[in-house]
Amino acid sequence: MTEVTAPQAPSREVGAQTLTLAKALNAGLRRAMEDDPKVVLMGEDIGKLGGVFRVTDGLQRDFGEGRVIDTPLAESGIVGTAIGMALRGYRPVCEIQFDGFVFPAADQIITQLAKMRLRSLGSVNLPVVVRIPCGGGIGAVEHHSESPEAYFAHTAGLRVVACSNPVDAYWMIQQAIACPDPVIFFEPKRRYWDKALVDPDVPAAPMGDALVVREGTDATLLAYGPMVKTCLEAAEADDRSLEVVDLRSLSPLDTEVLYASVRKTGRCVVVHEAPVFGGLGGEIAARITEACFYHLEAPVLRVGGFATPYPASRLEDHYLPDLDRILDAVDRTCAW
Amino acid sequence: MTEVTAPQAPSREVGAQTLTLAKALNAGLRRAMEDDPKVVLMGEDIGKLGGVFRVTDGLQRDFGEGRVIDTPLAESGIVGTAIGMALRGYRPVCEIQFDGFVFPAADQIITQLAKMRLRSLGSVNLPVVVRIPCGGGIGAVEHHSESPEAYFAHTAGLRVVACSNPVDAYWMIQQAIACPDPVIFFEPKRRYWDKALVDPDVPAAPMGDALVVREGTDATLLAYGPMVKTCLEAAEADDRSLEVVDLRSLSPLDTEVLYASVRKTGRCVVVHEAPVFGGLGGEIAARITEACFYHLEAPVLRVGGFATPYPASRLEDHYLPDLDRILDAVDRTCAW
Amino acid sequence: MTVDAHTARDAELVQLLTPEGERLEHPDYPLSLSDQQLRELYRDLVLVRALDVESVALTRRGELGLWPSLLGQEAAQIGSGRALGPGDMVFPTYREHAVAYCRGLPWLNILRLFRGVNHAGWDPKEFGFHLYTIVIGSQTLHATGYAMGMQHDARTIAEQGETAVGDATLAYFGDGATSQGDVNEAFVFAAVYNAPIVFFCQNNQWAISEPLERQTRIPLYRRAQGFGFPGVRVDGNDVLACLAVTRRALDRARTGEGPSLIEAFTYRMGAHTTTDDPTRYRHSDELEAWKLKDPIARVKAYLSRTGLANKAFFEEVDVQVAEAAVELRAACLALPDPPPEAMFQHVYAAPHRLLQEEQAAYETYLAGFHD
Amino acid sequence: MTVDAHTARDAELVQLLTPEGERLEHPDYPLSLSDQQLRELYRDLVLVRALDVESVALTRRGELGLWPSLLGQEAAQIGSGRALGPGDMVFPTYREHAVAYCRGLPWLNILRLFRGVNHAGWDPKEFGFHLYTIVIGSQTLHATGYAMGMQHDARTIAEQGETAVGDATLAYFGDGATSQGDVNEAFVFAAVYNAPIVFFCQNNQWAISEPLERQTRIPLYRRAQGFGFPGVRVDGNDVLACLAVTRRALDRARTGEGPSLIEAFTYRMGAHTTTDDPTRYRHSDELEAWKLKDPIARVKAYLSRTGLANKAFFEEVDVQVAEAAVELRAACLALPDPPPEAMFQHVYAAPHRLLQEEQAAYETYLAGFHD
Ligand SMILES: Cc1ncc(C[n+]2csc(CCOP(=O)(O)OP(=O)(O)O)c2C)c(N)n1
Ligand SMILES: Cc1ncc(C[n+]2csc(CCOP(=O)(O)OP(=O)(O)O)c2C)c(N)n1
Ligand SMILES: [Mg+2]
Ligand SMILES: [Mg+2]
Repeated sequence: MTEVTAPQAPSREVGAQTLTLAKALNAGLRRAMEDDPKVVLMGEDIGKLGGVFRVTDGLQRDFGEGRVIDTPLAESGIVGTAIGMALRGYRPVCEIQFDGFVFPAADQIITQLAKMRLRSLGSVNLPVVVRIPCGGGIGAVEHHSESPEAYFAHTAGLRVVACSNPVDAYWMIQQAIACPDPVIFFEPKRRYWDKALVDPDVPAAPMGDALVVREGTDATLLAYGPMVKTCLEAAEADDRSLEVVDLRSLSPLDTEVLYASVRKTGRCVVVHEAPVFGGLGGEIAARITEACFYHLEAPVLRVGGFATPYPASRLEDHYLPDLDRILDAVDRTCAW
Repeated sequence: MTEVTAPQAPSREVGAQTLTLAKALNAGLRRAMEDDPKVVLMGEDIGKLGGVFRVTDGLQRDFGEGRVIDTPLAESGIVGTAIGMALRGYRPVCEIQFDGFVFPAADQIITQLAKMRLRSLGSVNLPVVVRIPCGGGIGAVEHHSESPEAYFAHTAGLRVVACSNPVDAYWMIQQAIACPDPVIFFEPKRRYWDKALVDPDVPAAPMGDALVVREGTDATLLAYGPMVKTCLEAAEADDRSLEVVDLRSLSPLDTEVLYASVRKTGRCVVVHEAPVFGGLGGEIAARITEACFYHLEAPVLRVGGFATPYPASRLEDHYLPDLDRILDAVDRTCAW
Repeated sequence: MTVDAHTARDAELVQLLTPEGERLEHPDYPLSLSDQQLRELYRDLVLVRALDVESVALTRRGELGLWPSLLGQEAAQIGSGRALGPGDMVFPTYREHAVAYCRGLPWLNILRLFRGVNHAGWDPKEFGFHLYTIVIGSQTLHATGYAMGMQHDARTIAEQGETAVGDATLAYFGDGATSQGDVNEAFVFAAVYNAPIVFFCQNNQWAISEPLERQTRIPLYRRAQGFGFPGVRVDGNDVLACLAVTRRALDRARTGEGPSLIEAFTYRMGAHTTTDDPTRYRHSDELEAWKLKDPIARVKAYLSRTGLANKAFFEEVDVQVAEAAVELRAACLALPDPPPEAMFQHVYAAPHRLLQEEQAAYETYLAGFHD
Repeated sequence: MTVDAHTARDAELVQLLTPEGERLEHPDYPLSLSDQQLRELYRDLVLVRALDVESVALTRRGELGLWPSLLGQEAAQIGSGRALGPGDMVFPTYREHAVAYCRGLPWLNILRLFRGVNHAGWDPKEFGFHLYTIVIGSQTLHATGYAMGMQHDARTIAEQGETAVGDATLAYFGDGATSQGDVNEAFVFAAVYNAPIVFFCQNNQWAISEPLERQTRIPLYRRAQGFGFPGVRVDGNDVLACLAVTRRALDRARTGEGPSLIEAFTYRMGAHTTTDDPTRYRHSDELEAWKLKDPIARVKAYLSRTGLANKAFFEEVDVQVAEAAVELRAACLALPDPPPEAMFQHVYAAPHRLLQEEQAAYETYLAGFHD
């Protein structure tokens, strides 16, 4: 990544700019911090280093060590103290360095962050955002390529979202921070370097909304995070008319958008990197089947990871859903 | 629970005996410990106290503190050191005191226990069993009534099973201990006091097998753990001919048995206590729909917990699937 | 039962009132209380014990699902609780009923939790007393984060040229909790940021059935040394010592001297909770020995011997607490069950598509019964 | 960068060989090595540095995905690694390449991991060297459990009237890792069970970009005090001191004296890994200061000055290590990629219905391309 000098933009002053997804997140965080002095960032190496993906680049320099907090190396500690900060009136945004390192914080997330509002009968809000760079495809070592969204989607009390492009990254991170509920925020790490024009004056849709990102009539591809781009590419490469929906919110799902698409096309393939077994695809398929039973020409098919831990990087191209595997599923659903 | 004096039985000498589910587990653990000196138990309060549910009652007295290890109060420590013991050739059986306390161990389970064999290319086996009393219905405080099976079922590298009755409890715990792979073993805590005749000479089916526990032709009820009994009661109470299948193994699923039942009945309801959203029911529904698409008269329906944390105990009767809610789903699938 | 290093007559044990009711001075912990204050401490101790006993009785009657009794730990809790200032924030476990009382939280709120009406349900901000935390140790991180927030607030105020009031957090936990990763991470964070927090460990010698030696082989207060902040062991059955030691630790926190650890050496006189059966794992002689160190008897002895209180006072207190217990019982019995729709409330602050849908479906389902 | 309490010239720092190559004696850590042994230590140090440098080079060429260099930590690793006996078991992080070398693990195995051919893949039992563990701190619990198993084995053997060989585990971790809950839980378990384990913390002053003061405000070796076992700080750039201190700690473990903590005070001379850019967060003067404490230069100076080795020896070593590096490179380049079906292997020991099904489906899918 190239270095930029402040202002990192887009701020309202600078106007639209072409940004990578990582820079768009950086700009979104910056804007949220400018707008609300209670927003603080917490995590490992997010200060001088700016995070291993440079998402927080320059923010400690500009907002100080009190608001961009390099923490001890302990994920449970990060989320646990963030909860405490939130109880004191702050809006902490935690960075988990890589997907596979969120599990030491699982207890604080699942048992405390998700459940404290109910425990307090609504007297306490926990506006904490947990940012997790997720997914594979960058040739990394173990634990650096996982997709743990299903764990959090199954955890009532959390909201789970995933951005797929720079514009959504810029807006959704701000929406997540503004949200009074805890939000698990997935960032598609292999898309950090994708670029798009981000306009600080043209808000994106609310983070809770699913969006049809490509219209089509023959089958629906449902995806989120890193797989949206892969699905769009697959749709482009195919002769059939494929509709692509970006879920954006994984919990809750914006089901009406999904149902409308599937009722139109009659066929649906859900794509995610996480293992198919027990993944979000099952939930989506079950819901769509129930809601659109008589519209379905074929069962909802799923393309995703195998029932193995994420493999060594020299195998990841076989493991990750790609154009061929997605279109193979489309073939199968169309031939049903 | 009433006290018993040794031998706790059934041992091979004593023959068939009527046992509660808790006592059956105790007997199964005892037999496994007798059969293999490498079997050790680890957990909080499992020694003199015999565990809060008395599942390990008398075992420390009979096998010593070296094999029934009262541990410090730290779940990550329990599972983490159990992994180390397994690497040294032991077969540890960890007790997590209550479902809600498994999350501090989530990292060791998901990242280490599940993935170490692959990491070692098969040179290391981790025959560790993690016993988790699960589910609600006992009027307990927060964190004591949860059903976290979906988290582990989605974790490749683990096997996940749930027993529903004393006979299975007795045999499946021994099978889990004998298994060379890590097993997450769910025990339906509100069924701990259910009784059945357990014969130490008549082995149950392998823990990987699903069993049709009640035959029927109009619709299939799929359940596991505590909900099996509830489904059986619902089936008894209903005029229709309902088939009930006890999944027993949650990961992997014994799908052929499920498919065969659904192909016969054409209708299916999956029942679990865990929240429906992102729960195992979605996976099961998606798989069945794909495998039995043309046999289904209606979409697979799901009955389970709501998208909330487990509620306070004065609300749990509303939250937990019961006969009415299950039969309501049967009504709906039959009316589709 | 407990390891050698853990006898209560440790040279390092801070004590201001002996079990016999004799007043000691300690160079580091001067304490001067008015006669009235001393009597009020006695009243506090007797009252919380009575309400605790009543709560156990309510459980036996089936009115509560479970009750974790504070019996034996009254002094540790009243002493530390009375050291708090209004701006301080407490993070309790599930046993700090007497601290709750000090913070003005009506006891009935705690009964609601253990009756299963809700999971806690009070407003932490209103009382400066956070929700009960059942998962062992988790709250120590919340407390540390809260203290970091206080520190940040103070810095922000100072930057604006104003003087910040020094507030602090007080985090409670048990001896068993010291084994949890979270508690040690809390020590790390608190030390690194020099957060205004006091870690208050009630070492009641037992974590359910496990004696202290399953958690540590040295006195727990020394854990703090390993993280670079002071640790002190106080006689947890001595309300004066607990007050003085907590005050001093809070003062340190307030004035920027950072975290400290207090180990209140006490004893769980009852079962772990009403569902526990301690005869399975501990000897009655241990209990007998600790009876001689009762936290209330020594205050009564002191007040009597010094003439600070007379029979009439003691009787008045007894009557008062008996009334309070009766009132509590009546209020408990009158507690209504929550309606089914309560299930769907308060999970999220903002509207939630799925939950709304589920609630609607459930209402339709319920309505079906009326048809 | 580092906090005051962390200067290397701590009075409590154990040192047997100064940066200038001067041999010191320490009353607690007598060490007598043959000339040959001393020369071999030098050879070890030079060799592992060369292989490490080669591994960095391979990464720059795109042959490895990433490499965590041990540059600067050779003495800490060779010293401790050479203290081990054949029955001991090592639990490494991801940076203990020199310890792996001491245990006889071919360096190529480590390259496989960082090339992405597999996730580690060696047999821990064969080498007495567990798999690399990337998640910070987790392995300390495995090591503790393994030590508990050793202890149990020894007791079982003793019960059978035989004499057990005293084996021990050696758990490596970094300064950053000391903040993790798991590491502190490992301390708790090890202390409570008096397990035969040595905790070896390589304090290289940095956890990626975070300096030591983000993890602790006191020297790390003192953490052990809080848990009731001894902690010692050793000059981590002094191979002799690391050897002597580790030997003694292992001996303690072997003879039933329980756990201990060693803080090897050293410095990460390179980037955290090849993908890191330390210029963003640390000053070069720190690096310059540490260059003067190089772990290899001092041994060379000592061997030269005392005449234990001559120019020919040093040249011979240089030739040998250059050859080893060339060999390593060739072997790395020859590493084949795993075939797709490797994905499905080794996840489970027993047959797994779902995985078999998925593999079959995938093979059908692949076969489709040939049609
Ligand atoms: C993470 C977790 N594990 C287990 C439990 C079950 N449990 C409840 S209380 C308790 C013992 C706690 O002992 P201690 O910390 O000494 O507190 P005390 O109950 O003595 O006040 C245990 C094991 C729990 N609540 N949380
Ligand atoms: C649980 C966890 N969180 C974060 C990381 C990312 N990470 C890898 S190495 C590292 C720093 C480790 O520092 P230290 O323990 O001092 O070891 P060193 O790398 O200096 O040898 C971090 C944060 C990780 N591997 N595991
Ligand atoms: Mg206790
Ligand atoms: Mg380091």
